Amino acid sequence: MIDFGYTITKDRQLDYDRGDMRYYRLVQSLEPSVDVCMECGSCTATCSAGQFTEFNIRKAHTLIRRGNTESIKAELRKCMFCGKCQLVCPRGVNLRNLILAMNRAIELLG
Amino acid sequence: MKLEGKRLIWNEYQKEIADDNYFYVRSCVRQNFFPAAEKTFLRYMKEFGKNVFENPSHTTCSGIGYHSDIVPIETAMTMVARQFALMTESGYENFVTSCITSFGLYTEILDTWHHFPEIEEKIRVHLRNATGREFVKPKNLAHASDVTFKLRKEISKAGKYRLVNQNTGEPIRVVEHIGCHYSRMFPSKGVGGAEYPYVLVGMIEEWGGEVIDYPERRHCCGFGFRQYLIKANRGYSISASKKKFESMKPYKPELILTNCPGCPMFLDRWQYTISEMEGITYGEKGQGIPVLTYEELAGLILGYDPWDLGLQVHQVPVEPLLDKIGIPYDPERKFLDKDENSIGKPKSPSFLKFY
Amino acid sequence: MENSVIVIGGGISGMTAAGMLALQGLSVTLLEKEKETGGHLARWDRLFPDRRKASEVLDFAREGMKRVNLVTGVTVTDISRQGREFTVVINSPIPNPQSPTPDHETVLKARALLLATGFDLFEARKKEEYGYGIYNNVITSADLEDRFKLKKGILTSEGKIPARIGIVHCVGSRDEKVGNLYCSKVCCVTGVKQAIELKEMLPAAEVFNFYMDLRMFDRHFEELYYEAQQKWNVNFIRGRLSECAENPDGSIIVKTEDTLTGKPFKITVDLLVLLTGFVPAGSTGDIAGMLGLVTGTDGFINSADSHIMNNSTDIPGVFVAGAVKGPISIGEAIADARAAAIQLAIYLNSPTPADD
Amino acid sequence: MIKFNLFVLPFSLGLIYVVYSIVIHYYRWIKSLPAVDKVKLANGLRTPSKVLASLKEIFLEGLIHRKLWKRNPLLGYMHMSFALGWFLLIVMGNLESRIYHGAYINAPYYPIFLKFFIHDRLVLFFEIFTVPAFFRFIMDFLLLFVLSGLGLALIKRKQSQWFGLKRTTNHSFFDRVALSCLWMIFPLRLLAESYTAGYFGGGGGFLTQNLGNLLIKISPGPAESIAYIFWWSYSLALGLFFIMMPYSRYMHIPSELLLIIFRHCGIQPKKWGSSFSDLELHSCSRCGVCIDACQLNFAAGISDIQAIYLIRGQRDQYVPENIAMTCMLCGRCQEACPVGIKVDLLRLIKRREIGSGQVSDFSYLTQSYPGFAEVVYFAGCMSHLTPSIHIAMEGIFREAGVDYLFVDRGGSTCCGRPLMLAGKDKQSNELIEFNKTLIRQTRARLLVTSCPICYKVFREEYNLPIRIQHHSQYILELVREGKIALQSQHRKVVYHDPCDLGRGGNVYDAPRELLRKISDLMPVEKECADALCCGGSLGLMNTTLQKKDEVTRNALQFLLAGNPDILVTACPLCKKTFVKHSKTEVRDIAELVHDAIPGRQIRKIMDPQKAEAAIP
Repeated sequence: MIDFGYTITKDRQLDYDRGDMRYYRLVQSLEPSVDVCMECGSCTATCSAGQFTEFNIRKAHTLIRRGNTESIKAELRKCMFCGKCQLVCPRGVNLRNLILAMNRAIELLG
Repeated sequence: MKLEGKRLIWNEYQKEIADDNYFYVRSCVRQNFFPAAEKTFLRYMKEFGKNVFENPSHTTCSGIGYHSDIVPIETAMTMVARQFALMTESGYENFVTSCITSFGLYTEILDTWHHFPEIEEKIRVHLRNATGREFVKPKNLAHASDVTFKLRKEISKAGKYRLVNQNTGEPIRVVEHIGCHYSRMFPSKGVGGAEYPYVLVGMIEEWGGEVIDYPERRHCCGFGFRQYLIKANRGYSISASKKKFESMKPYKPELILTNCPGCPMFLDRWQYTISEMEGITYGEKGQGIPVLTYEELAGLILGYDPWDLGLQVHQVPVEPLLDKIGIPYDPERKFLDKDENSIGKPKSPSFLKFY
Repeated sequence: MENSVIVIGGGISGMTAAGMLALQGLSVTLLEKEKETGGHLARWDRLFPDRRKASEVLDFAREGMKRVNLVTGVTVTDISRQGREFTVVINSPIPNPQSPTPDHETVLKARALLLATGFDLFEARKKEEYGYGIYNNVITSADLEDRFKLKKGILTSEGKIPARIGIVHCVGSRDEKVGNLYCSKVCCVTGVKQAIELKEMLPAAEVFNFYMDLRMFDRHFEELYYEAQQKWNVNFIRGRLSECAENPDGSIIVKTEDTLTGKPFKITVDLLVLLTGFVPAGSTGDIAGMLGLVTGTDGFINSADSHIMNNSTDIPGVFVAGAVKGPISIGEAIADARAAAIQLAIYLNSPTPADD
Repeated sequence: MIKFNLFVLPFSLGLIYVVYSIVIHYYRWIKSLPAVDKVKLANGLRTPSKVLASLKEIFLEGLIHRKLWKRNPLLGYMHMSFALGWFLLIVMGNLESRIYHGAYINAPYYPIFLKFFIHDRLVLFFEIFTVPAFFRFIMDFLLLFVLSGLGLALIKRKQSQWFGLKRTTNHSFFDRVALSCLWMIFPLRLLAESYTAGYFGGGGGFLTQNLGNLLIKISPGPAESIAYIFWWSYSLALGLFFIMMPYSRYMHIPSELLLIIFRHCGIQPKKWGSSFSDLELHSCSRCGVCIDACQLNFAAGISDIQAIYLIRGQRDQYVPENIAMTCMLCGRCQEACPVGIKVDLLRLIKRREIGSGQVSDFSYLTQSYPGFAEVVYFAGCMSHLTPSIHIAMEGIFREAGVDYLFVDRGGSTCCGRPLMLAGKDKQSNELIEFNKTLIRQTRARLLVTSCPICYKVFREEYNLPIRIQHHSQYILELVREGKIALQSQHRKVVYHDPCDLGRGGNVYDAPRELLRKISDLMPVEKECADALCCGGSLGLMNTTLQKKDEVTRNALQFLLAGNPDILVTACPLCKKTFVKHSKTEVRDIAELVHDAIPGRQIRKIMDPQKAEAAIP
């Protein structure tokens, strides 16, 4: 292999066809209320962890939904689990269990 | 795929192309990239009895600098105005460019002047002050591929070969790649519009090939000016090309046909670079997918000697394609110049089969 | 003659208004360019949000038209106004002509006109990059509704049961590139309705709605969206379709941005449904021209006042109802047509102004 | 002379098996105790007072079933008749057998099947005062006592509400087999003894003799053979029961004895589980009291996750995740458990097993200088969603002239308890350490929090060297010290005990005393230790919002039954949960106190400078 002094960048595109949907299916079975999220972002706005660091629970769960779990594995560790998100969610998504389920899926599926 | 649907669109984007008496302007870079392409254009134009004139005072249109954010638009316009003045002085009114970016820039400037005549006036003053020249705007502006498109039937008729695999009788599967600056900015200025450009499709169909419509057809070849010109950005350039190769791969293309200076260069050379960086090759048997300009292909169809067309400077070997079509060539002469002196043999790549 | 009204357009608005006017004892003639009344409603299988049968609504409207003089298959070629009287010329003889003219034209007289020429569906071919008419598996929402109506199942052009279906919102709406800045209003809920119907028919299929906003403006619409998510597991991707491409197997590659994650998004679908929006009907412009009516920049007719006079026009005796004024749902069209009928009746009953 | 018959074998083998099994269990439980607990046990067993107290409790709880009597007399009697009746049958049977057998050591089966081996002649009425007849009477009486319990048990299957139980346990296979055996033992004994007494024309007491005579008359047949069959059946039932015992809920009988001793020796359950917890698992009698106590059952219709099912699952080495995770951890079942098992802790141990595999990363937290103050106020995450609470608290601090610091004004770092409730104790340590450092830096002498969730974890896990108070306690202290004067608004209020403050923190009186000063406090049906959870619990991991809403609405029915003007609570989460469904105004106790400061409103208007200062 020759080093030309530049590299072929990885595509930023979310390729759903190549997405790994096992995570989301497991999350969905563990916490079905995830389906009704309408992506309003109130969870992220109130997030305790989000006040101290970049942690976007709405986006993180959406990425799992799109089959892109790799990028958020480390992210999900930032959650303090306080439950404020769940209290503000207008669609009644059980967010704490959702985070638990996402972590569980990552634990089980690697 | 419904072809009739495409035809409906192609019908909507008809373009007027002058019949004869062309003022031809060359590209800055093509003579280095694929030196025989423009020569071949002039050759078959002459054979078809067309009058093509070149003015030795012609310079760069400055499009490459303009798109690299080095040359301001007013400077570019004044440069372009000078080219028009050369045309006017030579007594021509049909302007034909060899370069897609030039074509795009000329189109853009003519459109700007159309909407803002005061700018045109200002540029006339600039040109007058700088060179003392005056110009008349061209009556017809076309790209050399438009002109070749117009001649496609004549070429087919006069041609010795067709884009058909002589062993199987199947048409050669061709990917067409249009330069971004051809019709994307002004769809009505390109044959077939921006979404389904017909300029190369028309040639391929006419010459017997089969056009492949693959998902990343619209994607840029990756040149992108600053993406290539700045070495640190070259990763973007090669990634864009790779995206295209990956996308066309399932369709098993046998040829990539282009009409832009940069595209054949990058689609050809990056195949080698990708192979050296990642060990991946495209095309049959690791030989890569040959990339040709429309002039080179027209030359092949017309039976010109492949080595006269400069095909030896292609990174991806063209011999497998020549074999398929049944075009004879002398392997011994591949690396000889016009005086039969050796021009040296390149080193064989690690992965891409070269010879 | 004294109390005659001509309603132009036999869609749901025109039918409803004509029926209402006839009930009030007016002599009503309804002109329709097609062979049948019903307009776009006749193409619908089921209506949002409750998925009741469209034919029921249509039957109701037809029932109300018993006393209406219905003339179908005709085109209005000229309209002129003399005081409080209108002369309408149509291009083909009617069965019982009052004054037949030799060149197959019929002249009708009326005291008032009601324009209910409605809308046309946006020509999806104009969005070339979406490949309608080029890629076999790109269809419009109206095509899908036709298939629902035929009840022959949903198959791809290759005869396969689609495993993944995309539904694209805002095709021809909110898009300056096709000259339509406005929102067509009902496509969002239609997309959600059709997504649910597709899931009902093909439970194993994945359905993706590509939207920019979900404008669930009316009662029960938001609940329908909720149902689509919760019960039917329909996926909603926020991002406008940028371009499509066709795979060798006929499936469609869809490219959008997933604006919710800020990344370009690519997905292969077996069937792509384009939710085509409203554009003013071709005849609206013609008739507006004959009457000298004002249309907005969007081509829809401007009413005299958008709040308090929205069934009247600047021309006395000319009224408008339904989608001729812009995108509108079936329920709203019916209510608007009834309001227009009352406005028109009041106008006919009022004494003639001295200066007119 | 050794009396023996083949039919005693099933019983004897069963007995050997069960004794062996119990010994093994005892040995394991004691052996695997943590070292510190072993020392406690050894010391305890050498302390007569502790041994006596254990014996007393064993007697009261194991035999008399005092707690069940308190709960429902019928239930108490039923359990007592089985436990005490059977116990006395064994004791008396042994004594009786000694009359006929002089040896010091009898074969264990001998007293059990005594009537098979001994056939006294018919006892005359006047002989009742002889020793054998006394035993005959007493044994029959005890048998009748046990049978009366059995009768009640049968009735309970159909009419559990008579026993104060709304819902009975859904038993496992082993439990059903053991239960069937248990129910058969005493009727079979009755039949065996009766047939024998009838056949031999003597040897029975008032019950067995008369019944025997009757049976012989009704079905003369081969009475000896029939009797022999019943003796076999009786022995088989006993033997099978003993063999089933270690695998069924009846293991609770020997387990509970040891548990009582452990407790009296001061052995505590451990956070990550120990053999004490294993012993607790085996001590559950699966009576089903926890099912009734559970709001998820009676308010939301979720009846398969209660403590009993968790414990049974734990014993069987398999607990479905949803059983561990579906629980509000409100502590009501724990409060009601007649065996006193620390159920919530058992559930948390299970959650810790599940949650331990996951990691957290709080490296983004950075300390900043918080400042100094006498009192540090930690509102808690939830209070930021109910700002009226911390606004009221700040008003009170200022009114009392306290030097305070609102340490999480800009947003809280979570106290760590929510993570612990999800079984992520290890992960929560990082948050605890962070907050500890933050609080220590303030050099405050007192930590006041508005959130009972924080309060509980501050007290139990933080090991802070300063006092920790919930704001209800703190405000009461301010009032007592005369730092704030309050004026009752005389509005009818009810008080809702937040789980973590009441059952979790044992704070029941302070808020009530405070409320009496500023309002007319009304009683509610379920309060203090019996108080209901609001339904918003952070302990409940995986239930739908709809189910939670059902719990909330049900709790509100109890709380608002007396039509109060205001529903007062002392927890931001309870407040936020109730507000959704309550038509009655819901307020935090701090808000009510703030309003009861005389002239607060007027001063606000009169003194613009102060009013400005009052705006946080």
